[in-house]
Amino acid sequence: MEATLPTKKEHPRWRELKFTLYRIFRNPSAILGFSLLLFFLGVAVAAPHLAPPKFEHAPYQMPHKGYSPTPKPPSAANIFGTSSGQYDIYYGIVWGARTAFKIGLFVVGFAGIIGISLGVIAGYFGGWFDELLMRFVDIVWSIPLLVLAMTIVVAFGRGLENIMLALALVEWRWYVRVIRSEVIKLRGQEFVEAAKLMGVSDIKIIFRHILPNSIYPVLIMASMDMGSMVISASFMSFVGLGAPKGYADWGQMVALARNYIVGPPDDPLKFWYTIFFPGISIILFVLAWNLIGDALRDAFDPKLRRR
Amino acid sequence: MTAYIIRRLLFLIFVLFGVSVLIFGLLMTFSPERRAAVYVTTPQQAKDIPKLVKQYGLNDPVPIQYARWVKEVASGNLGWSLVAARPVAKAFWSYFPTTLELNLLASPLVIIVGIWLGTLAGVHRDTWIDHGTRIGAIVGWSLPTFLFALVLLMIFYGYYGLFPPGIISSDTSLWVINNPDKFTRYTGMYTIDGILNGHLWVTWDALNHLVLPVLTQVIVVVALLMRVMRSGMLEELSRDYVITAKAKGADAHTINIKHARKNALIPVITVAGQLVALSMEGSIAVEVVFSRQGMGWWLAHSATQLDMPVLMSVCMFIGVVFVLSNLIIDIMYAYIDPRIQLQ
Amino acid sequence: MRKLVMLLLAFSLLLAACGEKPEMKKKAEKTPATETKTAAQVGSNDKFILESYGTLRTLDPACGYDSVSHMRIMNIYEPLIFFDGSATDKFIPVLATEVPSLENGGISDGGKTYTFKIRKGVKFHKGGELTAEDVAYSIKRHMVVDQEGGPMWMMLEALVGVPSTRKDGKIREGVFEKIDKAVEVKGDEVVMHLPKPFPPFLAVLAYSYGGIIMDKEWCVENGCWDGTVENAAKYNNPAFGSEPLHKIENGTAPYYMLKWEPSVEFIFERFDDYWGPKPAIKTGIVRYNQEWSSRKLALQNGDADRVLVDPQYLAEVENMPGVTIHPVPQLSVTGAIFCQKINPEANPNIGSGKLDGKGIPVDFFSDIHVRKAFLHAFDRKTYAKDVWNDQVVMPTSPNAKGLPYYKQVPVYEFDLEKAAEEMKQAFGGQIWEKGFKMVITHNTGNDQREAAAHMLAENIMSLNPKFNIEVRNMDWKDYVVAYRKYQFPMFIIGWGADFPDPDNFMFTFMSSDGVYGKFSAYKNEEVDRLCKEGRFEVDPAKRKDIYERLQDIWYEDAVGCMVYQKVDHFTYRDNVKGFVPHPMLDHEWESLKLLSK
Amino acid sequence: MAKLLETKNLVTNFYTYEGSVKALDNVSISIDHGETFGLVGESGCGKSVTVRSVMRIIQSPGVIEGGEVLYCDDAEHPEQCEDLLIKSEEAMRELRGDRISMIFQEPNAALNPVLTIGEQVAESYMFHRQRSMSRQILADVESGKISFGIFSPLLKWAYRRASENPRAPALRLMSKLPLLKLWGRPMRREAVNRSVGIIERLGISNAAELVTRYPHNLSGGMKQRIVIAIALACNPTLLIADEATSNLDVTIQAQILELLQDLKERRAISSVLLITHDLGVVAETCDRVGVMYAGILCEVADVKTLFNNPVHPYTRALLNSVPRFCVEGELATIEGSVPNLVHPPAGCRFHPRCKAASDICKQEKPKLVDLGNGHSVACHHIDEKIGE
Repeated sequence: MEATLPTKKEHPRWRELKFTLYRIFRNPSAILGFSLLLFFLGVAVAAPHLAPPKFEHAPYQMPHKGYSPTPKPPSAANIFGTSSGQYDIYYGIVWGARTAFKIGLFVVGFAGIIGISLGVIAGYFGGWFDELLMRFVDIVWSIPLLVLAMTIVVAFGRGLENIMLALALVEWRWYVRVIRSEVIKLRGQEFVEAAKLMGVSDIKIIFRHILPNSIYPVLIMASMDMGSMVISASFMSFVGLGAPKGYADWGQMVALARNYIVGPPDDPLKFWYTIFFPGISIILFVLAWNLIGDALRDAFDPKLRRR
Repeated sequence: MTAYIIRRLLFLIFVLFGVSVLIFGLLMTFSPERRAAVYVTTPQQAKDIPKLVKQYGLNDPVPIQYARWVKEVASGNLGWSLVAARPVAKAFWSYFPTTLELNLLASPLVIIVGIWLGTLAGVHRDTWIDHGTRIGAIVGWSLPTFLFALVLLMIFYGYYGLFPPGIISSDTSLWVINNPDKFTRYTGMYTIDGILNGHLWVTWDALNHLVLPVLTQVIVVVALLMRVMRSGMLEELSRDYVITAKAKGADAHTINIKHARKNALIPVITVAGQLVALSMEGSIAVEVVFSRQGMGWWLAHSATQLDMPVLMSVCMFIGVVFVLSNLIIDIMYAYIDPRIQLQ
Repeated sequence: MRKLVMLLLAFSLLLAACGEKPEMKKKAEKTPATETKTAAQVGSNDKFILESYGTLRTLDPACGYDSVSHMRIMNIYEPLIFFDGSATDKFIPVLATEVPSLENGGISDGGKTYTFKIRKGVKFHKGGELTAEDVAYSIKRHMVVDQEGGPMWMMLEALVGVPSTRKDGKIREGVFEKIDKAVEVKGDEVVMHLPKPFPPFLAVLAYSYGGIIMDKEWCVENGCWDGTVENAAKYNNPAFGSEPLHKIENGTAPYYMLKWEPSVEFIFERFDDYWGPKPAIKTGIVRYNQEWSSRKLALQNGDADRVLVDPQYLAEVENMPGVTIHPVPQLSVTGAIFCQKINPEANPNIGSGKLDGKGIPVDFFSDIHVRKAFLHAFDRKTYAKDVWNDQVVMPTSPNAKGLPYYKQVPVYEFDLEKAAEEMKQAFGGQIWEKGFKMVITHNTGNDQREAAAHMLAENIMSLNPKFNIEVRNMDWKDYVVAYRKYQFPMFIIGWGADFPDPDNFMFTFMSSDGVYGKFSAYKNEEVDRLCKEGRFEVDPAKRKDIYERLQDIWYEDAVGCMVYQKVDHFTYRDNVKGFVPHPMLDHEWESLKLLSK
Repeated sequence: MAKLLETKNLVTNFYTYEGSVKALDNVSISIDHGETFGLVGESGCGKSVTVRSVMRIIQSPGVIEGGEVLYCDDAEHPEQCEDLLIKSEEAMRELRGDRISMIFQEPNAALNPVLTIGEQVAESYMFHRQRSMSRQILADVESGKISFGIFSPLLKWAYRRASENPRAPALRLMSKLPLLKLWGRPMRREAVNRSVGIIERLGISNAAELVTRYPHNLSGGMKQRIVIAIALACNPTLLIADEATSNLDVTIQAQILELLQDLKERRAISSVLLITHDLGVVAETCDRVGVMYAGILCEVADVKTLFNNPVHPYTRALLNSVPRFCVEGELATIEGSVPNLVHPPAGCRFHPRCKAASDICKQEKPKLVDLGNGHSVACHHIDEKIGE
């Protein structure tokens, strides 16, 4: 008890962080989320050792023996079985973990950086830039994420890279809105006004006062997005805009397995492995991020935290 | 109030203009030949591509093409839909009722279930009800819609032969066509038309096809509502007026329902726009999996055929629906929260 | 609520896993609809349901140029003659009373005049009786319309001698007069004059691509060409979708269109005033269903009498009880064609564009050793076995099996050592030394072409670690544009017969004027000459020599790698009888009047 | 005088992340019938927690750990006291707002923003006065003042039942059924009428119009009156005013205090428990005063004794920190700050700030010692102080 007690020497922000971490890890769902995440992270990092690629220059290309469209059940050679086209599902799952992180990190990173920088500038300085940006956001806002992203993918061409790009090009609007409203709330507060009166430069105010206090909702959103973007990408694959067959992407693997969801009449679950392994990977991956996001929300929400 | 609505409608025009420019810009990333190829379906036809470019003026400067497009749209010609094999405007009227039907059935369920479960979880904070609903919401949130829909289809239709996909059984559909005097398609929605025409078995048949789509749609959308409702309830239950009510001698039911829930509904309304967007997105997957020919289905298939005119029109249409629904949400907001005045 | 759902899910999964599959009843028997309905439910023995995913483009016989439109049009309208059973060169009369031939004098003037006797007592769906005038009008009207991207080039080529009514976007001088004069009414007969003999003419007429007969008055009433030469230009090349007969019909066939809800369903209903025998099926429904799982379930549950099965799913229905499968080899071949002069401009497919190991030179495939190496790397046996389950014809040249003058030419057998040998000789050994990098692109969604691309790429890469081939995919519409810009080092593409004649294939694939010949930049004077001669040669013996020589050249020059000749599998419920296979009619095809249950 | 309310060794803790906050440590106070009792202390010393514990409206994570809250409604029979802490929640509900009611310090937060004033005030009647309202409606119907037309028999029957037992199962069922649930309408109307009455009694002229408004339309003083109206609606025996006037202008403050005094004189309420940190208010209105510090009760005395002869060092310090007109010189402050109640100081909780603290203060908790005349003090050094 004594150890967790805040003492006066600690920096308040550090103390705050400790408290937050305590809150997060008091939550069993967060622990579950982080362990799942660590697992996937481990798989992604160790991918070249877990499943050595056949061609060095194309590691995401799943190896296959033969071309038969009928999936084969798990065996010693293919422990998760093979999908249509005889692609090794195990290989796809392992390298797909990298793809999933790639999708999440790229989309969230890109959207986050654009959204945060534009949102902070617009919210802090206001004026014509704010007006212009927000009208543009209004326009983009009037089309749901998937619809707009689909349109962009269609325009740029199919493929995972374009899906990622499209999602990022749509998702930034969230970050702008959230951070801008936080910044506007903070802008009017005494400590910012005081800093301004003391002649602190705008940049310094933004980095010292505004960002640290407005970043939490963004963090929560980012962690949720890490998962939901993988779902969105898999949805695009499902619609038929995704990576080519044989690319190690869970979403595409599920989407392509949909034709094998029902087996022959005498054995309806014959091809269970084609949908089960990639499906469960997506669900667990997204679940991990959502559990973390949920725990973060509980921990950061100023209205709920002190109780 | 009127002034507010008029302003919002003006805003709608602005948004439509913006969306059209945006989408048109995207369309122009295609080469003229590529856009002409939209009219081509067999290898044999490919040789006519350069002629098609000329015929449809696809090589003209972009502003001219845009102006031409606006002129066409103003005269009601939204382009040609390959998937629907008819003009976009006409196709719209045959697809829209299907989506509307789905959401007309799903939305009340979403609202009732979401608010009910969210309230329940908020009231019984940290009990098994709360944990159960929360975990349920997170898991529901983590499920790809199409996967869930496919599994439902596999189980119910694949194994039990229940709840077939599609909009209506072919027998019923055939009967409807053969008896135009007995069955008028007033709304284009079989459930409602069945009631209007007094043929309840048509409604029953249509509902039979709607069970799984509605179930999927509800589960996809309800998670968000539930979560917002729960945190709203938690927040409201910690407010002073709750203690006031308690000190008045109010029972738990009155406090939860009359006092806290009404206040907790306010943040729910702020995410209502998001719910509408979610429903639209959900409709895409649901309609594709259950082969219901609605807006979402149309959109998805147009996307795979890279049919830009349709994507453009659908985006514009969705923009209209979205802005209008936000307007309605704002009005509802003002109704629920007396502190808000629309100006 | 959620708990309940989860519980239900878990429960049903459990049940399913235990294999306690409840008895599956036909849905039609369960709906309360059956109790109430009487009109449509006279027993479903006269109803036929087909589930497929082809999109119907148009019902206008002058504009439809795809197999889906063809199927709908051919069940509603009738041509003068039609193929006799499965034959491609024998015909039966339909709206004509006999098939013109040299023997009966129907073909005269050295193959330049065709005379058709028109059947009497034929009624159109919307009233009116067939006359010779209707026939002549119909043939001319289709040519007058000649929509861009439409099928009318065949009829124009045969009857007018030019492939289009337009040149450079403008109408050809006097073309409508020529059209008008080409078809003539003589009492009960219609006479067609050809500028040159056109051997496949009867086959063209038997198809819906120009041979469909309509009611003149009805057409004019509905905004079609009024029959005058002066006004013809107004009706030429209508914009996409604004063709007047786009969604209405008035044919003579035993079925009329009851309903067309695009991408939902198309319903045929029996026409009671049909001139011929009354068909067994009263109602034919084509339901649109893109999800294979769902189509399969429909077939399995008996909710559909026939579903469209893509080759990769064939294994799943092969052992399904109550299902009959008819394999039908098609006059349709797919090949990987080498482009001998690639367009280097902003081309991502050839790397650096130089012979430096980081790309390929633009004339990479002009070296026959490279072409032969690729041909040696294609494992035809494995391909047929794995991809097609051996349910395929492996063609040796573009002249598909089943076409006249078919000849089995030798092939470059699968041998990686020989392939390596060839590669070592290519470009004076430089290729082998420096290696190369390129992209093979196939069109999205075609699993068979995708497999071929991967097979070629992986086998070539296994020759030498310096060889690097990436496989990409591209949407069909982009693909069409890109190969026409000489962007692909190699394109994998198919060709289906417009008419059953080697000309349609050998010209397309090999002539420098043919679609694929042109865009592969392959030029061989002898080939061009032979192609031209073969088209108009009337003497079968001479034609045989010409086309056999062409097939030999295909092997000698290693022009391209033939991948497969399509075999479509028509998959019916057992109780459906009467299907007649035809190599010109692919799996979108169905002739309702022949079926019974 | 007879006791109305007595707390005995009340202990309330809050369980938070940093540990359990010992908010109340054996607090014992008593209030007589007809008395105005003041509870003073710095903010955070446990005044509000005390009264909320009394009413059992402590919110989580707060828990009442022990002690007794004796409530003696009948002044004639002081032996018939009941312990509120062991009563059922339902019985407590009956009591709250009816016998004991409370005025809250923050009128902005205390009113529900989405309900009209009328609805909020009327709730008190709906909870506690259904019988009498039913009787009145029946009487009005009999005398012909109101009429229900053809529904008269049904409604009359309903109100007759309601006047006997407003929670009768039949009525509860009726309230759940569509259309039939409208039977409660006249009652609600009556409740709103009564609300108008009580608001008018508080000296607001346009009460009839006011009840249709929402809280955000009202000024702070007005809202505070509404909060008071809610508390007074059922003429409670004990009115707890939790910093009822702290956030208001001085003039409005005076008005409201006058109002309370007036109500007491008119016997609308019997006793008042006034919580405040304003000693001036205490001096003016209270009969007896309790001083709290960090969750303990330091000193209780009648108002004169406390002001003239404070014994506890904290009380003295508190009194010294109040500006007075007649005394010149600097204001005295209390050194140090309020202790962290997760780890309250051992012994006397005031000892770290007490100038007179000795070793015993650091080790042993002082007990509340009665000095006579109802003056009790919790300090180890009483003897030294009394003389001063």
